[in-house]
Amino acid sequence: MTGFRLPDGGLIDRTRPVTFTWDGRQLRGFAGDTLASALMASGERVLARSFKYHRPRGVMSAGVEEGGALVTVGTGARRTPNLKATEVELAPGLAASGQNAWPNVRFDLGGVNDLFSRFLAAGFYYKTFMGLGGGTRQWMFFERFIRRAAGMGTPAREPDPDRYDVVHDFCDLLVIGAGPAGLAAAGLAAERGLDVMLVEQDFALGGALLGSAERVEDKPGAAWAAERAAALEGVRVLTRTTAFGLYDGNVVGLYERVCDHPGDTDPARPRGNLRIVRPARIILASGAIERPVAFGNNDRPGVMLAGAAAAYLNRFAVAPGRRAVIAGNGDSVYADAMALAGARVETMLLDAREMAPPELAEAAAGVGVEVHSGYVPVEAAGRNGVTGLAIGRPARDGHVRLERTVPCDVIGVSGGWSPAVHLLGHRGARPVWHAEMACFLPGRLYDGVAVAGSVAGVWRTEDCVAHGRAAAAEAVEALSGRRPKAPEAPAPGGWDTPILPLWEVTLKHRKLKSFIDPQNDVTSADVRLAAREGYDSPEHMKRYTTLGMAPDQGKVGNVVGLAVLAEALDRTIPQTGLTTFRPPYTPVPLGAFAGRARDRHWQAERQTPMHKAQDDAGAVWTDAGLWKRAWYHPAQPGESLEDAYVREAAAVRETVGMVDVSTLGKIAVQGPDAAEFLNRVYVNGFAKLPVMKCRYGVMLRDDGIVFDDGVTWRLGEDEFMATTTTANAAAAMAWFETLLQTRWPELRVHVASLTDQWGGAAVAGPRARAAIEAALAEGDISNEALPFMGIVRAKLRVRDGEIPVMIARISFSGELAFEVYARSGHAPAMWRALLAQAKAQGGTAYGVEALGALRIEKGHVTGAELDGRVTLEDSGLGRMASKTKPFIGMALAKRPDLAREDRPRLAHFHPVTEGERFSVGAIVCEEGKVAGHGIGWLTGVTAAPALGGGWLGIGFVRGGPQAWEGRTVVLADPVRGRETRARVASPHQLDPEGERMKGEPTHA
Amino acid sequence: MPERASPLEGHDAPRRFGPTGPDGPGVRLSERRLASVWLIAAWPDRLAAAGAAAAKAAGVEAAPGPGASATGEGGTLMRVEPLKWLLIGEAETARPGLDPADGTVLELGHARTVLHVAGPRAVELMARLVPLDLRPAKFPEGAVAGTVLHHVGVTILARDGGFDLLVLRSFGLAVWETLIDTAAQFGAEIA
Amino acid sequence: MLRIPCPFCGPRDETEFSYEGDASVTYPALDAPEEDWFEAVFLRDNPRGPHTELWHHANGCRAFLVVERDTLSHEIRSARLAHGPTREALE
Amino acid sequence: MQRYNLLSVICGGLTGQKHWQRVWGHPEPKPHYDVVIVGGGGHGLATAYYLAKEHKVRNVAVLEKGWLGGGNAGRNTTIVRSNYMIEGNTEFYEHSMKLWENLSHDLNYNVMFSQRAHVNLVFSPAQRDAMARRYNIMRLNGIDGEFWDRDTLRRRIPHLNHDHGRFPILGAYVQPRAGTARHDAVNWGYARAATALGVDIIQGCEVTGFIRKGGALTGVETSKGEILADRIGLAVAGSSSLMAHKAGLGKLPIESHVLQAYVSEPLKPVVDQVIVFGGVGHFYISQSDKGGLIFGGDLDHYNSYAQKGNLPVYEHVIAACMQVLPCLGRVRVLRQWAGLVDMSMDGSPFITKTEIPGLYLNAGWCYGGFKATPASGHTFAHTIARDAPHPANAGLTLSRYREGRQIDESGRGPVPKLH
Ligand SMILES: Cc1cc2nc3c(=O)[nH]c(=O)nc-3n(C[C@H](O)[C@H](O)[C@H](O)COP(=O)(O)OP(=O)(O)OC[C@H]3O[C@@H](n4cnc5c(N)ncnc54)[C@H](O)[C@@H]3O)c2cc1C
Ligand SMILES: NC(=O)c1ccc[n+]([C@@H]2O[C@H](COP(=O)([O-])OP(=O)(O)OC[C@H]3O[C@@H](n4cnc5c(N)ncnc54)[C@H](O)[C@@H]3O)[C@@H](O)[C@H]2O)c1
Ligand SMILES: Cc1cc2nc3c(=O)[nH]c(=O)nc-3n(C[C@H](O)[C@H](O)[C@H](O)COP(=O)(O)O)c2cc1C
Ligand SMILES: [Zn+2]
Repeated sequence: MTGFRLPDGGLIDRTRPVTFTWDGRQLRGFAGDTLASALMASGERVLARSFKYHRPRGVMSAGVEEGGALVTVGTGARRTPNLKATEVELAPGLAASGQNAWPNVRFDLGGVNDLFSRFLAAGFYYKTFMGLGGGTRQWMFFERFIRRAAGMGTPAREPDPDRYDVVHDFCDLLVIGAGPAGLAAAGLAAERGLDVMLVEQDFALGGALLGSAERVEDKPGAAWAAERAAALEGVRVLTRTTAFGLYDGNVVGLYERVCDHPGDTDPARPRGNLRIVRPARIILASGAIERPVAFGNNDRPGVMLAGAAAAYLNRFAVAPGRRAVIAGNGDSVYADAMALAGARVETMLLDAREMAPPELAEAAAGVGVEVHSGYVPVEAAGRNGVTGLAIGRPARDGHVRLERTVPCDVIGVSGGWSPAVHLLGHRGARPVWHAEMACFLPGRLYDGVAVAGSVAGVWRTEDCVAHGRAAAAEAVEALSGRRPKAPEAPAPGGWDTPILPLWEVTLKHRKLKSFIDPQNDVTSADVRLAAREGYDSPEHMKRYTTLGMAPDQGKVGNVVGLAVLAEALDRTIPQTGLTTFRPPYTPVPLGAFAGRARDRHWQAERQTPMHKAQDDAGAVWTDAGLWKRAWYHPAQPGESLEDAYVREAAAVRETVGMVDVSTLGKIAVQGPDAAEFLNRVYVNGFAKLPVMKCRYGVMLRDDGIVFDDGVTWRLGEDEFMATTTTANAAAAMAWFETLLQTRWPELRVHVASLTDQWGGAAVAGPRARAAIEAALAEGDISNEALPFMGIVRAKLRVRDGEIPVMIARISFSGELAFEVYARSGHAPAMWRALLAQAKAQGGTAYGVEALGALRIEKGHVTGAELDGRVTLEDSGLGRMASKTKPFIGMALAKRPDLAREDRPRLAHFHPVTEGERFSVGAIVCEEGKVAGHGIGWLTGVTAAPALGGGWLGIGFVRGGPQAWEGRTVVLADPVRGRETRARVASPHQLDPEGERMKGEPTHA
Repeated sequence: MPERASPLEGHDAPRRFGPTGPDGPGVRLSERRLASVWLIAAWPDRLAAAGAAAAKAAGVEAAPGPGASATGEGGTLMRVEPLKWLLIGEAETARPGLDPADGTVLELGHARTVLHVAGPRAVELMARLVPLDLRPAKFPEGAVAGTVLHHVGVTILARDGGFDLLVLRSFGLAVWETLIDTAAQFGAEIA
Repeated sequence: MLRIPCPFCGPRDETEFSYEGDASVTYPALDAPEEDWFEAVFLRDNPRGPHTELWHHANGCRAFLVVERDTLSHEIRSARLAHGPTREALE
Repeated sequence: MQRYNLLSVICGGLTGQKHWQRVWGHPEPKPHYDVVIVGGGGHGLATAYYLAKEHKVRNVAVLEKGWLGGGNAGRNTTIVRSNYMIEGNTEFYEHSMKLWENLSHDLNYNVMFSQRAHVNLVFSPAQRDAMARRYNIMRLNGIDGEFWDRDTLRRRIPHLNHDHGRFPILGAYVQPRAGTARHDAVNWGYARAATALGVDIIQGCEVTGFIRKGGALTGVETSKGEILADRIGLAVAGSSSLMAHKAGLGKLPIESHVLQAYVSEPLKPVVDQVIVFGGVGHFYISQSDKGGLIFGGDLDHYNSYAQKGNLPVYEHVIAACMQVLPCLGRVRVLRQWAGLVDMSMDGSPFITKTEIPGLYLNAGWCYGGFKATPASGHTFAHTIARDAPHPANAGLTLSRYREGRQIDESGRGPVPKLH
């Protein structure tokens, strides 16, 4: 027989029926059901198949410790695998299905594994599949089948359509768990004026009271809980919210399920929130989790925790079966048995203890429970569902004498209770074994963290309430600054008759297949095998058998497994030791941690002030760090990258071109010691740089390797603007602050970022001056007034007036060039005004590809060359280093390997065969020695009209160009299947004296 | 002087989006155009003197301490760094007078844009963006804080019951889009 | 999450800061011998336990802080401004 | 040593798993050994194995303070590759790759080395060019490496975020022979084989100091008493600075950091290769044979010995994961843990003699020591046995920094947190 709905009772809302589908079939439950209770009410028993043996599995609990019923919910992009049916709130239209089975969970071909289970003991895969004759081919052949059989649910292949938020919360007191202890704690703290947050993973408040028939202050527990909850004004109560991790600083991670439950599928709202809470104090009131006992076939559908059997009855008005056997070793099972009997379920109670507690036994018998003391469960009968239970009596030799089989269709088992101390373990605190109560209690507590209720081994409800209040009172005292006097909290305990530790039932002459971790199919025999083979540390046993490594993380199996291991090693449980608790307490969707940082919003996009102006004109964009930079400006739609950059570069050489340089880092350096500071930071000198002049500088790292380069402008006696590469702008700023605040505190210098204050355009080419002058409203940029590396202030005429600008004679392309800086708000107007004049001169806008071509022809280094491993001399800048003043990096730059003459130096490469090309990343090798690490590498390539029109490369070669006069080298590029011969030349062939940059244009 | 371009150009047309409840949108978003921004930085041993100059420029009693701001004729003076104040205003103001022996002044009028977040659910929106407790009790009118919004540095000023977010201009549009993306769930309006 | 008590801004998340390593390293004069620079740049105590280190409040008040933190328990005992003159000015 | 094969598994099934021998014991330490290895991680165990097997030095003890394989060896994301560019690294990691390819047979223990390809995504032309240099160097050294363009990548991994990412995926550089292995199996395989050759593996034995006579070290003080040794090899990864101080080596160029890793709930096959990317962020993911997705990214950027990580790195790593595999949004993180990585000043390791006679150092493994385990053991054993480096670890010296020969794959300079 299977489960069925009772005509009345439970906390479900019978006025709101909910239809849902299970493996495609329509079924019905009510609001307030979980998927598990609704399936049980519909008579479904086999809901899943186990990991290794593919044995049939049903509901084994009523909470997050569920080891059996793992299902998949949702379809298409919203398909969500591995959900525990006990944690899924029933919602209208919910589509749930079985997983890890073919064709379905009721009839699964994978079940054949169970027949061979004797060969598939723990760790068998370490001892075979290696194949013969070396190599990995045989293993990888078997691996394909193993991977398909393993794993549980199948994830979606489409992007998750839902969004999640990361929410930052702050409070005085965070209470975790809304059972009697948590509700009491939150209530008292709020009354005393604390700013309180109460979080509860369930969709209802009350904790264990929801599943028990117990009365509190002479009203049903659930009603008492609802009353307490209603009285919590001013408390932020978050249901469907799991505290999954406790971290340093007592910061707690929460996952709040927002839109995964009935009645709230608003598209604008996130599916869930990852909440990061920073409480001043925490009260952990997370309760305790019931443990099973390892007995024969204890994984069959119909075997569940005793408390769960009662909970389905009390909370969901579902009888798990017609004839139940409740088997336990402590007082708590009596209430469970009485609840079942009260619902006219024929119930037998086995109490492992010889002397059952008299009043409890009498009360149970009073409602028709057949009580047997001194009895234990031996072996469940039935395959796809329990049909009976063999019972017996423990004998002195530790085994059990089998007596008889009792027909039944549900078995509720209890081996005791494990306080949910997991969160305390996240920060490394080890729980302490309490032998008499056979459970681990919280160990050392961190300051600011208190425990309340059954998490501390306090079992009676009224004691839990008192414990909650005491913990809250302590928090109020602590936060008021007064030394908190320890309030009298109830001591652990509360059972009339002590529990009788019972971990495993064994027969003398027959081995029982008893499961400790039903999800990973780990049996007690596996644990003993691990001990026998030498994997006898609990950490080795865990990893060899995979006990506790499944989705329930051993919430019910870990302590039982540890007890079996301790017995196998003839040691006590505390001597053996528990494995480590790790976040998350229960699994959390990856999407929640990503929050809004999805797709395009993963990293913020930076735009220059002239972005829109160029975009409107059809610019094609590329990325430079977080910036968008114009890659090229197609003359007509569809123009290729190569055609565009050759055209643009030619314009700069022949008429005029304009490029957006706003992304360069710009740092204001102000104060009387500004010049001295720059002198120490750059290899070359700045003290004698005249005002309204600028100078190219290079910075080294402490270890003597080149860090960054750029032009520094002197705008006043005590005011400089240092420009850096786009990539190192933030790093350079932080580096300046490091030096000023931690190494040279005596220097009177202030630094601040100017990157976003100015938009900059480089106007380069023989007609650059003419183009700018046509737009000038004020200012003289003649060669006399504005010599090479000079700066002037001027005004440009724009559509609606005049704008102030700074103009500097800086050239990166090697042509006559000016960098025009306007304040960001005026920069679009500057760009439009200058571009109009440039076009009038036959010029164009150009992008970073053309910029690259021009600088390669000129032999300038960029980030492609300065890869964090090259020195000043390597990059052809050795002569810049000052001989007279010290600078950062000078000492370690002298290290022997950095000073070797045969280091790779900057050079140009020309193809020997006309028309041939080569690519960046090619390795420069000597003729006949195309192997090993070669003698250099290429960092940049381009078509080079200004240097003979052929293909041109820039890069490094051992000993520099002079070492390869008249000799060809091989450019090996095996990744692209190419090998070309090249001639090595000096990188400074184009206008080496720089007449174009410095003087009047001699040509054009 | 010609009109200044905004980094939100083309993206800030007034509209409503998300489920607005009976009592109107939960969040109102707008851009506040600044005309002048001056960074006043004191030498460590001249903090008081530089502070006095800053206060004078802002037209307030005294220069505000850490986490505070003061508003006067010359604009709003905010203490943003141990040795630095930021003076922002919607009117053009002259360069604050400061003796070089006391510190330095830097013009940053164009470096930032100000995004204003207002409305009954502004605090809830901000809790999804920055790791600070911006509830009125903890972050009253006039409070100032430098923090991080999705990896982007931002300075927050509590003003007119809402918040001014001072963002580097180049990040302006990206932060604006993040505000819109996150605010939709509260019912929002671009004013 | 490390909560770092910035003397200027108050307690803040580690995400606003950038960790800048061992604060007990003293860097020699720029033209000091290679060996002194080698030790300052390359060798570290790397203790398990109390550690004096630098944190830069990059997304906050841009101040460098000298923080005393235990590298095993992560407990933070103190934080002060690294720049002496500014520290004195604020006291 | 008892042979593991299909026959033995069948025999096990028929005899109720009774005939399996112990893989290792719990020997009490002898008063003297020829060689003592401090640290029972992958590197320490492998070193002991190769000392016994290749150099016939059998009077060896491995001293492990906790349980063997409990350090980084039991915590890593199991990625095995040999795609290194800088001289010294290229040779060393390919030497390791060749040892990996026969390791299950050498140890008679299935380490599950699965060569499913290491796919390094590329987001910008500049990144594509920079990596071309590394994969060309690999090819010139006989190491497999190729480039998958957009279409190939789209065909091989259709559910990557090809079109909607913050940066366009331009393709990927791939090492087909690279992949993953089962970390525990490597530790247990080496421990079992070393025990069979006579090595004593002593767990729960913490080295607390060193015994000196004259200038030389003659043994170690431990939680189980004094143990004398002619030669001592340090292989304690994240604890290297602590041991170096005690041994008199002074400061090392190392910072210890927490590196986190994550596993998802078990899933049917969804990620077949090892998928990684760097530059615009840092992320790596693969799927274990049990079905869990194993992934990680950057370390927690501050010094730490805590073996537990903090929330900001969750957000950083998982946002990177969702950027390239947005279909994993509803898949759930099952467990997060952390190891204690010894970050060196250039991101490369040290396998070398030291200035103290008889003391040898194996450290500086950063993110990447699991793939090095076979070669590290092999070359460290050679260095200890011969008191001279093997060709494959000749470049991995402590003195390289003084010479100005940093082996800096990333070019980020002497800042440990950046490697
Ligand atoms: C999260 C994470 C992910 C990683 N992912 C990868 C990856 O994908 N690929 C890769 O190649 N590498 C990876 N690594 C790096 C790799 O795991 C390590 O570099 C490598 O394992 C270090 O060598 P080991 O195994 O000997 O170290 P460990 O296993 O740490 O060995 C050191 C041992 O020394 C012991 N010890 C310490 N002090 C003492 C003492 N005083 N006395 C006695 N014993 C002592 C420790 O208990 C420890 O067992 C990862 C590391 C981590 C933490
Ligand atoms: N008779 C017995 O032996 C026995 C044993 C255990 C418990 N109990 C009963 O259980 C109750 C114990 O009261 P209590 O308040 O200590 O515990 P509780 O179990 O009633 O409540 C704990 C609550 O915390 C929630 N929770 C746990 N971990 C969480 C997390 N990480 N995040 C969010 N929520 C989480 C649970 O969902 C639950 O609602 C009493 O009624 C007691 O009588 C009895
Ligand atoms: C490659 C790999 C795979 C893992 N797979 C799982 C897993 O499937 N389930 C699980 O619970 N833990 C898994 N773990 C984590 C371990 O349980 C454990 O957290 C880790 O070894 C660190 O040990 P500690 O948590 O005891 O400190 C895995 C660890 C590694 C390195
Ligand atoms: Zn600060």
